[in-house]
Amino acid sequence: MNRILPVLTVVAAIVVLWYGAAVWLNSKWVYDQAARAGTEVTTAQLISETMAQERPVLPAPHQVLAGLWDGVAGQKITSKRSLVYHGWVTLSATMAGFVLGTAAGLILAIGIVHSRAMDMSVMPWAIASQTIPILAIAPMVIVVLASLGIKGLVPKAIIAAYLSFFPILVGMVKGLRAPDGMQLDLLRTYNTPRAAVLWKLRLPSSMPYLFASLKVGVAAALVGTIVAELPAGATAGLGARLLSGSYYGQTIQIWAALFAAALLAAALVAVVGALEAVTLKRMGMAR
Amino acid sequence: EEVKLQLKWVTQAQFAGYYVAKDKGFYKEEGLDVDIMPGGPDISPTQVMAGGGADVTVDWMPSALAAREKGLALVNIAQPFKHSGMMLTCLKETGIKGPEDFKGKTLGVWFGGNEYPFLSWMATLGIPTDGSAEGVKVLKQGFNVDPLLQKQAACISTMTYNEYWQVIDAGLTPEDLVTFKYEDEGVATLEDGLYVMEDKLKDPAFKDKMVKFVRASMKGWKYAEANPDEAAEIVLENDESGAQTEKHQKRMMGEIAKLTMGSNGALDPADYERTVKILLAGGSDPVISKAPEGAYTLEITDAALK
Amino acid sequence: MSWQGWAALAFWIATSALNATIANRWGGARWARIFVPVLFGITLLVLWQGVVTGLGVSPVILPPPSMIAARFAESTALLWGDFAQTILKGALAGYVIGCGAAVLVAIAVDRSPFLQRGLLPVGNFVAALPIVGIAPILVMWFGFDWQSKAAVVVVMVFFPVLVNMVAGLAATDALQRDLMQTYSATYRQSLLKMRLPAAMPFLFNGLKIATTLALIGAIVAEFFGSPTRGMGFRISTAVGQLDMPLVWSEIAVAALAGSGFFGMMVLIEKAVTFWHPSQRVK
Amino acid sequence: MAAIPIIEARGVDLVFQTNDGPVQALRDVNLEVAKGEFVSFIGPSGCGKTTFLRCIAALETPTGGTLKVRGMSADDARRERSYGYVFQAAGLYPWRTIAGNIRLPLEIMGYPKPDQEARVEKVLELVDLKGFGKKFPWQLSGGMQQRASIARALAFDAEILLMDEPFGALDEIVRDRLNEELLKLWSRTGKTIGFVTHSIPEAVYLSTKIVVMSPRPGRITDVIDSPLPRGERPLEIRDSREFLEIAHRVREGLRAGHAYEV
Amino acid sequence: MAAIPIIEARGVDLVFQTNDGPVQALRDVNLEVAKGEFVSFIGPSGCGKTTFLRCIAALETPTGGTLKVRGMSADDARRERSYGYVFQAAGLYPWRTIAGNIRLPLEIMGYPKPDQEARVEKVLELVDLKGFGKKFPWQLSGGMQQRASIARALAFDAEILLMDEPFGALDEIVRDRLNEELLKLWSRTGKTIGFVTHSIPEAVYLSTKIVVMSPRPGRITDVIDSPLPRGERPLEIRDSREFLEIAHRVREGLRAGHAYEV
Ligand SMILES: Nc1ncnc2c1ncn2[C@@H]1O[C@H](COP(=O)(O)OP(=O)(O)OP(=O)(O)O)[C@@H](O)[C@H]1O
Ligand SMILES: Nc1ncnc2c1ncn2[C@@H]1O[C@H](COP(=O)(O)OP(=O)(O)OP(=O)(O)O)[C@@H](O)[C@H]1O
Ligand SMILES: Cc1ncc(C[n+]2csc(CCO)c2C)c(N)n1
Ligand SMILES: [Mg+2]
Ligand SMILES: [Mg+2]
Repeated sequence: MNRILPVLTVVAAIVVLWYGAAVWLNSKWVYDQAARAGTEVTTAQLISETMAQERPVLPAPHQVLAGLWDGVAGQKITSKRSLVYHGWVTLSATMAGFVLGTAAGLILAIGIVHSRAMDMSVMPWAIASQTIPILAIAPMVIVVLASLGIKGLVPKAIIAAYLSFFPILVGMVKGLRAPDGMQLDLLRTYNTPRAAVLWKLRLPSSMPYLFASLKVGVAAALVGTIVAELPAGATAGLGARLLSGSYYGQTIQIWAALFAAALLAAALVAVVGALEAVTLKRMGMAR
Repeated sequence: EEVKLQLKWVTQAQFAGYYVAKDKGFYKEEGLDVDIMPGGPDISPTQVMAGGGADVTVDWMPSALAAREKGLALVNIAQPFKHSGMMLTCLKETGIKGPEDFKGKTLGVWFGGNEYPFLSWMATLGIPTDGSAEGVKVLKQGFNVDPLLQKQAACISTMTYNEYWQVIDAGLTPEDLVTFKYEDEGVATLEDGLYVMEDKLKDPAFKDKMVKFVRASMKGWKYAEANPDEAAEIVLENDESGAQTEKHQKRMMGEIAKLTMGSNGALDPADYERTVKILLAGGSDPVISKAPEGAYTLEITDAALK
Repeated sequence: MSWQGWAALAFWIATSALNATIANRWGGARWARIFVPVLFGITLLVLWQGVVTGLGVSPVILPPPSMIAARFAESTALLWGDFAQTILKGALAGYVIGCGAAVLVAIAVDRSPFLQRGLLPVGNFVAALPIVGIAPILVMWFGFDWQSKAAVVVVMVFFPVLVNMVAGLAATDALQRDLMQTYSATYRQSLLKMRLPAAMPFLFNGLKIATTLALIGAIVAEFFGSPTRGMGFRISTAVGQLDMPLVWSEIAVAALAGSGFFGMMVLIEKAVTFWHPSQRVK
Repeated sequence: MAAIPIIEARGVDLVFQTNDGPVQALRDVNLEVAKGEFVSFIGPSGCGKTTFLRCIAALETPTGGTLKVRGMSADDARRERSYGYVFQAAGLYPWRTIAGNIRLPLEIMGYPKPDQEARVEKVLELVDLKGFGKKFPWQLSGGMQQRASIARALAFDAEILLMDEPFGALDEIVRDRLNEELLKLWSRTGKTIGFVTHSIPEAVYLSTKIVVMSPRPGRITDVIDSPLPRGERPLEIRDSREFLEIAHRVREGLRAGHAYEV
Repeated sequence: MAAIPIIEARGVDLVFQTNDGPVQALRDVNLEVAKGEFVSFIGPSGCGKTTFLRCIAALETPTGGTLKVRGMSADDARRERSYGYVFQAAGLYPWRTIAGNIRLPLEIMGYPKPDQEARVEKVLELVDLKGFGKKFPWQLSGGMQQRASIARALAFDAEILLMDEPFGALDEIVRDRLNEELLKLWSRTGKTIGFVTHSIPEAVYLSTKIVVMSPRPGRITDVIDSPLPRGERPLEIRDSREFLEIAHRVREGLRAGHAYEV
């Protein structure tokens, strides 16, 4: 209860604001239509019409919910109109990409912390790599991989990994360098091999950084997957759903897909958060 | 035998002929196994061809000729679309009555290889597109028709078979709108044709495969023209995103049929010459700088239609 | 693969070895800090050039760096105009607003346990809305010009900065907090004098990640509608025109701008968090 | 000594819940401290001295009994900024210089700027750290850090000064000097001081009251009111008979506390 | 005492570069320590004791002079795992339990599992922390943490034991006990011990050699070879004339070091 109440309050506040915004943003269209038809609108008319448009500027919350509900529960989950189906397609690529990206980020961070040469040469280019607009090269990646016969989940996972490795890399380079002088000195007196320093000191003390990065990384992986789904020929996945919704101006469908994606992201972040709580507790660091 | 076909856009009735041919087994009858790859806003069919990702692609001629000039030797092997479906749709309330009223207005245009017809038209009209006072302000139009509905643009690009109806579905009536069809303005360029790489055509086996492919595809197109509702349903079944609606696709199929009507698949050299002329007319910055050579072949259709 | 390819590979091996030696022997020196990454970059470019020409890759797929450089040189005015539109207007404005908002929200969240429990999950949720989904919506709301790009950037940078800042504000140790307790410091005081300084290493994590996100966001948003200038606009139209050297020139501008932006944050971070062990250890 | 008690503990209990079962840190602690007293706490390691000091400063809440400070709850007293606290570990903020660390409470309590500078200078001198104001904590030796943390607590005027082994890392000579300074400060200001130490002579030399504690669960085994004169106490007093007697009594108390362990 | 020197410092200099200009922490330090000696370092706070100990353990590199340990460079000696080091602050890893912290060096040095457990148990008992193995560091009092860090250094067999004020936070009685235990361990194992302390009696009681240092720049002002018997020393020895004489000499040396300051 203690946890639900604040969330409910905030959600309620947002819903109220949202309805207000929906009336405000959608009213222009209602007035325009009335002007074209040469009629007047009353306030009651205005409100009821702004909430029931087929292509609203901002759909009302209940319209989005209805769209979500229809997509989730109104279809067989194997149907191409089911958000569960599209969500699953996206989720599987996201997870694959996240695992790949996390591994890459971790390995690079470990390398950078241990090798001066890597620190000096890789880091600037890792940064540069992230400034390449992904949407610009995603189609090329997809095209090149497709011509090599690689299709489906793998190209999407690669693009997801490309976006998610960077937050992990930046966070972990910091985290792995977080131990203070005395903690490092202690291990020096034992002449500890680097692997053991990593394992027994650097990794444990990087945990708060790791989890903050993982949360960002998993969200980034999802964005990557969705981006990759756009040029993947608008087939399946929440990204394809968003795109086709946009293409046909079906605002409600866009918002429903958007919410499905956000729910997915929130769930993934929550999973990482739960992992964090468990780990920190076991490490006696929970507060 | 396998054929990979790259579409120009997402799965929709615009490509009904190919889906029908696949679904009705016309390809199989020819011994072909066709893989139809949908496109999207970020897929450039020319690039897919350059990367060797497909054997044959559906593209518009302006973009194909421009690519050819850039060194990507695409060749038109068939032209199922006789007419152009492109138009500019304007809000009547902006006061636009004819092309002379465009000055100072904001116009929405598709880019990514689809801007050439528009640029050629403006060049013929002598209207600069740099946003200067006596010219028009050009916006890169996104996926949909919102800029018109939000009045962010006075006119937007639409296709007779697609975006125009989205404007209507949104609640505007034809009376609220003024439309300029490229055909009517005399600047129609050839749309959805089939293109392959020039060097591949030297291979007789490939040529033979394309003959079969074009024959089966045209059979599909003619079937779709005759049975528009069934064709629309076949398209719906093949739409993996599950986003298309039956109403919209059936209507689109009806409009598409008007554009394919009158084509047996063979390119009419007169249409080709007209397109080239329009593209060359682009004032200071024409789409292509000289008339291309070998940009089409009638061999395939000749063999296919025997 | 032809001789160019093998030559490039050989060059790669040689320079990697050279880099490793320099880094290990003169790693601390100023010239080495510049020389090593530059040499590494040159190596990558040579490798690229060699492989592309060696394997005969079509320039329509991947042009060689030499071709990109030539195109870059002849279109500097165009590139500058796009840079100003996308980065100076869209990305920068969005970055400042987005990061500022995230810091403020993080503080609000830290201040009130109620908000912490209410706003954080909802905030996570809102911020997790994928940009490709919101970009069209924001373009619809904020128009075609840079304002909508800035809005996309705001949404993009918000989450990483928020998460890091919240973690940072919680990063004080018990003794540090007890000290403030004994002074009966007001919330404001302990925020200003303890939580904020302690949060800085985390905050800069977020700010650094956000620099590259801001660029991506501003560029990507232009794919969904824009005036006829800007880096994203140029990239998408140039792809359609198969002008790949121009595409890569724009990408090079993005990479340069991004690295410069990131580097600036690193410098500021060094100045602000000099006391943190990660900055102190040589 | 029969003045109003400034600290008044009645049956204070404190139990920590740990992963490993509860730990009773304090049991039935009763103590009255009058305003202006100098109370030393002495007892074996882990007996609850720090915990009790933390309870007084409202950093820990007793799980049983009542604790009043200046006639109000410990937490209210904390809100009124009654405490200067020297922690067992230095706990300097790494992002502030030494002078900055000492200035911290002054900034928080809103001392005027020029006064701040003067006070920082004064206490830096008091603890022999003149010239180190611009250094950062990690550039100082352990003892210097501890002195900086003492300076920090002395820089402002708290009515009650709680010091947890402040001189543990200092050599005899500095320690003697700081002991004298502390006594001077105490008799000049009339503060009430709670002082944890492991040194019996230090406890006896400084205090008006010595509290001997015994471990697990921490309780008070002896409270000794010192007959030594208040105010100035020459260092030589440590050779007096009274002094040695009290020291003996404290040592016996301590030993008893250890008895069952060793 | 004329044995091969195990630690040999010749003209060791160390200058720290700070934001605030250079700090000369050590100047021209010369010292020879024979194998099996117990050397105490004593000197005012900030005089460079910690710094010198860190140089011996190759945690700091002298900016001048030469330093040899076991006939090789300090760093080579470190590579051969010659050192057990007790830091001035406990420095326990917060994510490991007390037992886990003590087990850390054993894991790193690859002691067999059952041996690890046995050693952890043994040293926990030695420092009176039996039953606290499963607690986390922050659940322990300051003195208990310090004892845990001593236990950590005693758990494995290093030839040279360097201890930086290990008993600073302990009460007299525990301290006496640990002093005795340390002496026993030392005479049983023949380790060489370097020991920083602020307590003159402790230094005299434990050492075969007492090094008195004076501050800024840190140098050695006196090296006293103790005439007290090696091996077992009863606590009562502290009342002997010899003991008091050495203690006096140390005190004088210390006072001299302070002179120019106070
Ligand atoms: N990392 C550092 N950077 C700059 N100066 C330092 C650093 N470490 C120590 N110093 C300086 O070196 C001098 C000696 O310090 P050291 O820690 O060796 O003293 P110490 O004898 O151990 O004192 P204490 O008994 O207080 O622990 C001090 O003046 C200190 O300020
Ligand atoms: N946060 C905590 N959680 C659990 N147990 C605790 C906690 N803090 C202290 N303890 C336990 O309470 C007891 C008393 O601790 P305290 O720190 O008060 O001892 P102390 O008398 O100050 O000892 P020292 O002289 O060693 O500093 C110890 O047994 C300790 O293990
Ligand atoms: C962003 C965007 N770019 C181009 C087109 C143009 N386009 C490609 S295929 C096709 C056929 C009509 O549906 C059209 C018009 C678009 N619609 N959206
Ligand atoms: Mg304590
Ligand atoms: Mg020291």
